[in-house]
Amino acid sequence: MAMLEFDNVAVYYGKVQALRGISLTVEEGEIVALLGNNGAGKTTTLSTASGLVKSHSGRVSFNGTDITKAMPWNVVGAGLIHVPEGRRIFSTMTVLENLLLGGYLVKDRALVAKRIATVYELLPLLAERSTQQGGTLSGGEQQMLAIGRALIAGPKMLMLDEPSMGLAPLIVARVMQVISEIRDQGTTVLLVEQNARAALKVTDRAYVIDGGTTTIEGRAVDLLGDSRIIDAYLGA
Amino acid sequence: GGLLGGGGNGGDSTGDSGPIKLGMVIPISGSSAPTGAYMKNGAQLAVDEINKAGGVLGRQLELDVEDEACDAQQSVAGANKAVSNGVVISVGGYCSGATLPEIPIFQKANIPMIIPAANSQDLVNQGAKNVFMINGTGKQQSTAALAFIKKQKFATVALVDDNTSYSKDINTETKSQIEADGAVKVVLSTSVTAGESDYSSVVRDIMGAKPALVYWTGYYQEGGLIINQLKNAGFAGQIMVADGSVDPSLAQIAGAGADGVYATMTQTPDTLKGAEDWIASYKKAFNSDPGPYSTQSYDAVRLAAEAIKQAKSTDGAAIITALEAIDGFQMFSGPLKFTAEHTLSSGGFVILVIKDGKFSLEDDLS
Amino acid sequence: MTVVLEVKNLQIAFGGVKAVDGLSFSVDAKEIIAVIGPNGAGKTSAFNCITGFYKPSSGAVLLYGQNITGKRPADIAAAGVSRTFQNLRLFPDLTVLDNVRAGMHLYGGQNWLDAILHTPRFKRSEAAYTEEAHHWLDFVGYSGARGVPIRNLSYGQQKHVEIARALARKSGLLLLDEPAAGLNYTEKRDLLDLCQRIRELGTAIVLIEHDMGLVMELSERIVVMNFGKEIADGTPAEVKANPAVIEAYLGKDDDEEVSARGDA
Amino acid sequence: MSENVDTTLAPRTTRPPASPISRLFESKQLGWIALAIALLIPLLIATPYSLNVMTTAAIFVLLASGLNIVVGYCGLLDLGYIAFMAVGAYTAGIIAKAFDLPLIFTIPAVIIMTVLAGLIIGAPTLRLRSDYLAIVTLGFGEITRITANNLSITGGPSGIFGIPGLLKIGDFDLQEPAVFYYVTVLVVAAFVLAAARLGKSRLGRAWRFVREDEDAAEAMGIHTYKVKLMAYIFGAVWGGFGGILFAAHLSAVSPQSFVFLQSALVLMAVVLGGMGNMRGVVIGALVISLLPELLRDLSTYRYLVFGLLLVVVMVFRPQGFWPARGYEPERMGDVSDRRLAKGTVR
Amino acid sequence: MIQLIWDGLFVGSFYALIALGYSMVYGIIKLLNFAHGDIYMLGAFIGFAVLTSVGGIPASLSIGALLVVMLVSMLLTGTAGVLIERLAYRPLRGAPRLAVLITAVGVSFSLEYGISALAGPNPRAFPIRLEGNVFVLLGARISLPQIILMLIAAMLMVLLNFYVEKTSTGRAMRAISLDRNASLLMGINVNQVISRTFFIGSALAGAAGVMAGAYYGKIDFLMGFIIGLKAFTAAVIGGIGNIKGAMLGGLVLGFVEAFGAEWFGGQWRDVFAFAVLILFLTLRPTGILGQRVTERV
Ligand SMILES: Nc1ncnc2c1ncn2[C@@H]1O[C@H](COP(=O)(O)OP(=O)(O)OP(=O)(O)O)[C@@H](O)[C@H]1O
Ligand SMILES: Nc1ncnc2c1ncn2[C@@H]1O[C@H](COP(=O)(O)OP(=O)(O)OP(=O)(O)O)[C@@H](O)[C@H]1O
Ligand SMILES: CC(C)C[C@H](N)C(=O)O
Ligand SMILES: [Mg+2]
Ligand SMILES: [Mg+2]
Repeated sequence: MAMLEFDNVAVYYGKVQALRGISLTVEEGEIVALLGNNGAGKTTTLSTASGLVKSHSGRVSFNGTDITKAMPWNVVGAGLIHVPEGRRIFSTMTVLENLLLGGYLVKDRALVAKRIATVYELLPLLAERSTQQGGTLSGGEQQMLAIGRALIAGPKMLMLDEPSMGLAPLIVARVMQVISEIRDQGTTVLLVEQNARAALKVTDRAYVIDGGTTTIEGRAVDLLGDSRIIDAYLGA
Repeated sequence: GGLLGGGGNGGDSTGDSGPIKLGMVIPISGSSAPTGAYMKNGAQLAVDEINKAGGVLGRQLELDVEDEACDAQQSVAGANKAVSNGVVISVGGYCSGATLPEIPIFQKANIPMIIPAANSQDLVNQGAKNVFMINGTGKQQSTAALAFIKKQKFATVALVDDNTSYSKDINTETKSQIEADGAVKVVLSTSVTAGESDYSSVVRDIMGAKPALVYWTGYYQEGGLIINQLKNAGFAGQIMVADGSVDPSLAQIAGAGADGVYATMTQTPDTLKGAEDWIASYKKAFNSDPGPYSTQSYDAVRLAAEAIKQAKSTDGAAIITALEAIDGFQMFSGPLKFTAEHTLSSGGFVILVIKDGKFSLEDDLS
Repeated sequence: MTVVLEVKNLQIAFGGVKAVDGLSFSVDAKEIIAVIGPNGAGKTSAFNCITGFYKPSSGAVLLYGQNITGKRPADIAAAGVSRTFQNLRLFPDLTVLDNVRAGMHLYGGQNWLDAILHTPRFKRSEAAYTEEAHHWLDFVGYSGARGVPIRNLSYGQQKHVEIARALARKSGLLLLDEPAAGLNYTEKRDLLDLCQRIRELGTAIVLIEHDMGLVMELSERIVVMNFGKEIADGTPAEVKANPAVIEAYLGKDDDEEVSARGDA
Repeated sequence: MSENVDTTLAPRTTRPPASPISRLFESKQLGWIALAIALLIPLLIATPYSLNVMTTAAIFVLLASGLNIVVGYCGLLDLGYIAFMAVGAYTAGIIAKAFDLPLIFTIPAVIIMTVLAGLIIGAPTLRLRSDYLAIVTLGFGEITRITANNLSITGGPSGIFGIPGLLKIGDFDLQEPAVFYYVTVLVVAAFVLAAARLGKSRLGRAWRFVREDEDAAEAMGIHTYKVKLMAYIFGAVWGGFGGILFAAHLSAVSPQSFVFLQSALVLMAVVLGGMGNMRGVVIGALVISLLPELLRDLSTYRYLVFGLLLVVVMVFRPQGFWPARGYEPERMGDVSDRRLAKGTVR
Repeated sequence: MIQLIWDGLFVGSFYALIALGYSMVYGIIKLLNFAHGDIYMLGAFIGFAVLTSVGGIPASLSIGALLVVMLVSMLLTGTAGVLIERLAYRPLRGAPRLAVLITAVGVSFSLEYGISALAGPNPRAFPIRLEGNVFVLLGARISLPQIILMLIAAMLMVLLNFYVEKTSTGRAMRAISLDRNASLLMGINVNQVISRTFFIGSALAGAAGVMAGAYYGKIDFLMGFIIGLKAFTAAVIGGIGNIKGAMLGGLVLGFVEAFGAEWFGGQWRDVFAFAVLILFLTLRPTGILGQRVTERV
């Protein structure tokens, strides 16, 4: 059974149709990438899964349950965590408070503390800054925090929206490495990336979204050699 | 009629058939709404009685009540509405500030005004021919207050108002009369803001000034609170209130300390001999006790009916002439004869005192 | 060569953090300079000091030799500095065209009385505003709807509008803060081309960017920052080979993250 | 906005392109049609009451259009707007009465005083953002009212009465209710048109830029202080003219007319009508001023019903009756909104 | 002088209690809830209704009875707050902020005139009245009821502060106020947290209403208006959205008013208070404790 499944999902913003029938699956333990031009509908796809955006038709299921109409907090409760585009750090709260909020639905405080410790190990920069206000972190620091915050929830599956945006090359490499490590520890990942080359290096499969529909699908190794992909997303 | 319908049925009551309409612009909403209700009932009682007895000039009376919320703009709309509805005489007016801008409107429409309650000196100062006031004026009230103060030999007085025109009017008038008289000293003259609960700052001022008498010239809502807070603070002097504070609730709000509080007031049904029947019929009609200005409103309607009867017409000018000619018409405040200024010849002010939570006559100042 | 911008020993600190700690560089007319460095190195803070959003604690910023240090943003903008923001700062409820018109505020051409009376002068200037707005949108290659509010645009579209707005300011110096973030390969190629066309307008560009392919191909000089300090300043080739830069920023495996490669 | 994010997740207003009907409504002629209706109404109903109510409503429209400059265009939440009307009304009333001048001659003085008031209220509020601004303006409103209540030049709590009319030449008296109504409507129409035109100018855009994002506006070379002050000054002058008409209409000015509630009502008109859109604001002002009159016959239940209606209307039309559309033609002279957000950049 | 300070402190604690609810609601949904003062009024009337329906209460029991009545009233006003949010404010999520503000004014009208229609426009004398020993401390007359009321107020405020600063719901409240969508992604049930905020804020106002009724002895349907404005002012002085700031702001406003009345006379008190407020805000544009948001550009 697929972990996350989209079945012909359509989404409108007012009268503007953003998704015109998205179908995709993510199997447990996979890293799957979503590629596509600006405005193709990648962010909308993730937001539909997490319940921020209501779909017009079609069906989204997570771990076999229908979450098409689920409220965002129930989606989080089910273990599907969305790291949004633009990081969305709580700006006047400290790094630690941001992390604690990531564990909002985790009732076991000791567990939260343990996870925070793990995140500090994984992303030591956050440990240094734990009492700094989130809003004053640099862009890259904020991205670390956003990922770290999502991990505190103990996700079964993580949806990351352009995590490498604005990051220094070394850090991009680090983030991609962190993503594989997260997967290795058992978390499934759906990754939206513009940095296709970096993304395809760590992913198993990828979909290309164009104009609100899924157009190309394939294994990452194959896509790296696919001329359509090379022309549009990788460069020769 | 509503906003648009106003014109349709208006005007015809000035003719010779159909009911005669009396306009009454009073506060139905806002913080003075309670008094508005008393006034409306008092007027309605008179209308019903007169109608039962056959009406006036063979026609029935009809009361047209319009809300003014104690606000100039709303009272202007209300007055205009009354005019459009074809009233021949106005029997409303509680808040002086709201009543003042009504004057030109009624004047232009040739409609006389019998003002039952509003009594700021400014109303008199307008010198409008169509305005008749059947409540004592601020000046008359101040005179009564001073007379009582001297009679009781209060050496020092504190004057407190609530910063509204009516209240400040009495404060300044009393102050200047006292100062002109010279026998008594004003140790404090100050204002509070109406509508609050805590009046500790004025209480502090009073305690500091140590007057023999505090004269509160505002309304009963705040009056009750100030009396209570003064007593709690251990104020040992006497307290007197003006007519805006004469309401059964004053004593309830003031609590235990209310007994012995004086008031300058025109006669009320409670203090008048022979008013028991009137009170009973009021109770029967409205299932509640009469309140401030129920009597004056009742009298305003009766007076209006009388004037129309004398004038034998609903024409404004004729009614004004009839009102000016009236002599000895019996009202709660005594027999009526207007002065040249269209005010009561004597304000008819008396001193009441609270005993067991009720106002009773203390001194008729005669 | 005229010197457009000169930054001398710029410093600013937040609490204990020295965000910018003695930065100096200069920009000549028509030059494209890149500022790179790890996240948190102080690049954006430096931009903010130059444009007046932060008041530097010491140091000087000279524009065409004139000292603009510590002036308010509007005055610095008027003096001839234009910028974009790392996190988009468009006017979300206003239309694409209005957003670009914002860049033309200093053109003037009408006053409030003209507006109330709808004088011919007013009508002329309004028409000119609109025409210019379309011009700059065409210039950046924006092909989306133009009469719709910015909110309805995707991130990438918004980035283009922001650049168009900055260009409409027609200033001699353009500061771009991570213009390529969030763009894919093709889009980055377009951006590269756009920057070159901007230079041809006679505008000098300073850009902060993490995409090394773009930086190496585009810039004449690169300033590298780390912990607020300048650790290198030189041609792309020099910087690429600088061990300190490799250590702090690039990493050894340098082609890894480059999506727009120099040879493309 | 300090959010460190793009706007993709934020709730967005997605309004469809104009339908034929709304296109008709947005046509240039609409204003003239409305003006014609306003001028024709007295021929149908001309009771003193309806004239009075309509005149009051027209003055209210003027106030709302002035506040719309401050709140709708520039985004400065002003909870004490009625103070400007108070300044205008008192200035006009005091001068007219003292020199027994027709009110029309007080206009220069009113302009001077309201511009000053705009500066005085504007200056300290410039550094403040949103709700701090709200309380400061509320404070100014109350200070103005209480001061008028306590000074003798303003007539204390009773205010000023018997103010001369606008103008009287021989037998021709502008104060005649029907005439005064026409004068008011024409004056108000001129001001509304001027405000609407300002909104579509360079200054009007600058106001909106400041409303949306002050930092970005500064980066465009816009002096946010100056632009905000301009909004206050225009708003103040509009309010001041409202004050003159008010004084002429009631022939009286007293502090009760300038309580906080009045400011709240004007704000309500702006929001209910649709912030930033002059046409909507006119409708909002008509609704807010006429509704309580229409409900007059409910007496005690009047404000209960008014309150409930407000809630219901806002719940069903949160953007107001007629919000600023936020769309414009794609190309010059192009009436349709071609190519809605479909196109992607590449 | 001491009397002055004491009086200011006492009034200030009423302001503070109401300002708290104002600030909480503001903090979370950025709404200037103009109906908040009317909740205070509602609380007083609920207390009144409960007391009159129970019938006479022996004076000796008055403190105990008051506490019970207060709890009932808190429960009911809290529920009323939740209902109002559900019906009038929630449908406007995502609408322009001012739209909600206008709705709040509509709610305020409805509450005021709804109560006026139900209970009549007349002011009512509160059935129990706190009267107690007065003692003189450093020259100031202080009464037992005042002390009791201030203790209750202080206790409520301390509890609330703990709740907001230390519990995860409190953290969620702050998170929602910063970024509602991001809060959703943390798994925060935003509707529920907002409901709770309204419940708590309204319950505090309800408590204040009962306390005011019992202490001052008079209630009426417009009693919430002025104090609502005062609470708003207090909340802003303190730094709107900031819980501790609201408390502090209430006390400061109480003092400023007391001194204003003392120095300039009652009629100039509010002018003085607002002038101080304006001056203060020009110097410190975000209130006493309001965060100086260093906006990152
Ligand atoms: N709230 C909204 N209102 C109206 N239109 C929207 C909204 N959000 C997105 N859109 C439109 O929907 C389409 C898909 O947008 P989305 O943000 O999902 O794209 P994306 O693939 O994430 O793009 P990017 O790479 O630029 O982030 C775009 O055309 C955009 O203009
Ligand atoms: N307003 C502020 N208050 C406190 N600290 C700040 C502020 N602005 C920046 N900083 C700190 O200054 C340092 C430099 O930040 P800056 O945004 O300039 O980095 P950057 O080089 O642009 O990084 P990135 O590439 O990630 O955008 C960071 O550590 C950041 O946390
Ligand atoms: C007590 C009342 C007769 C006074 C009235 N409210 C007035 O303003 O004149
Ligand atoms: Mg996206
Ligand atoms: Mg940066």
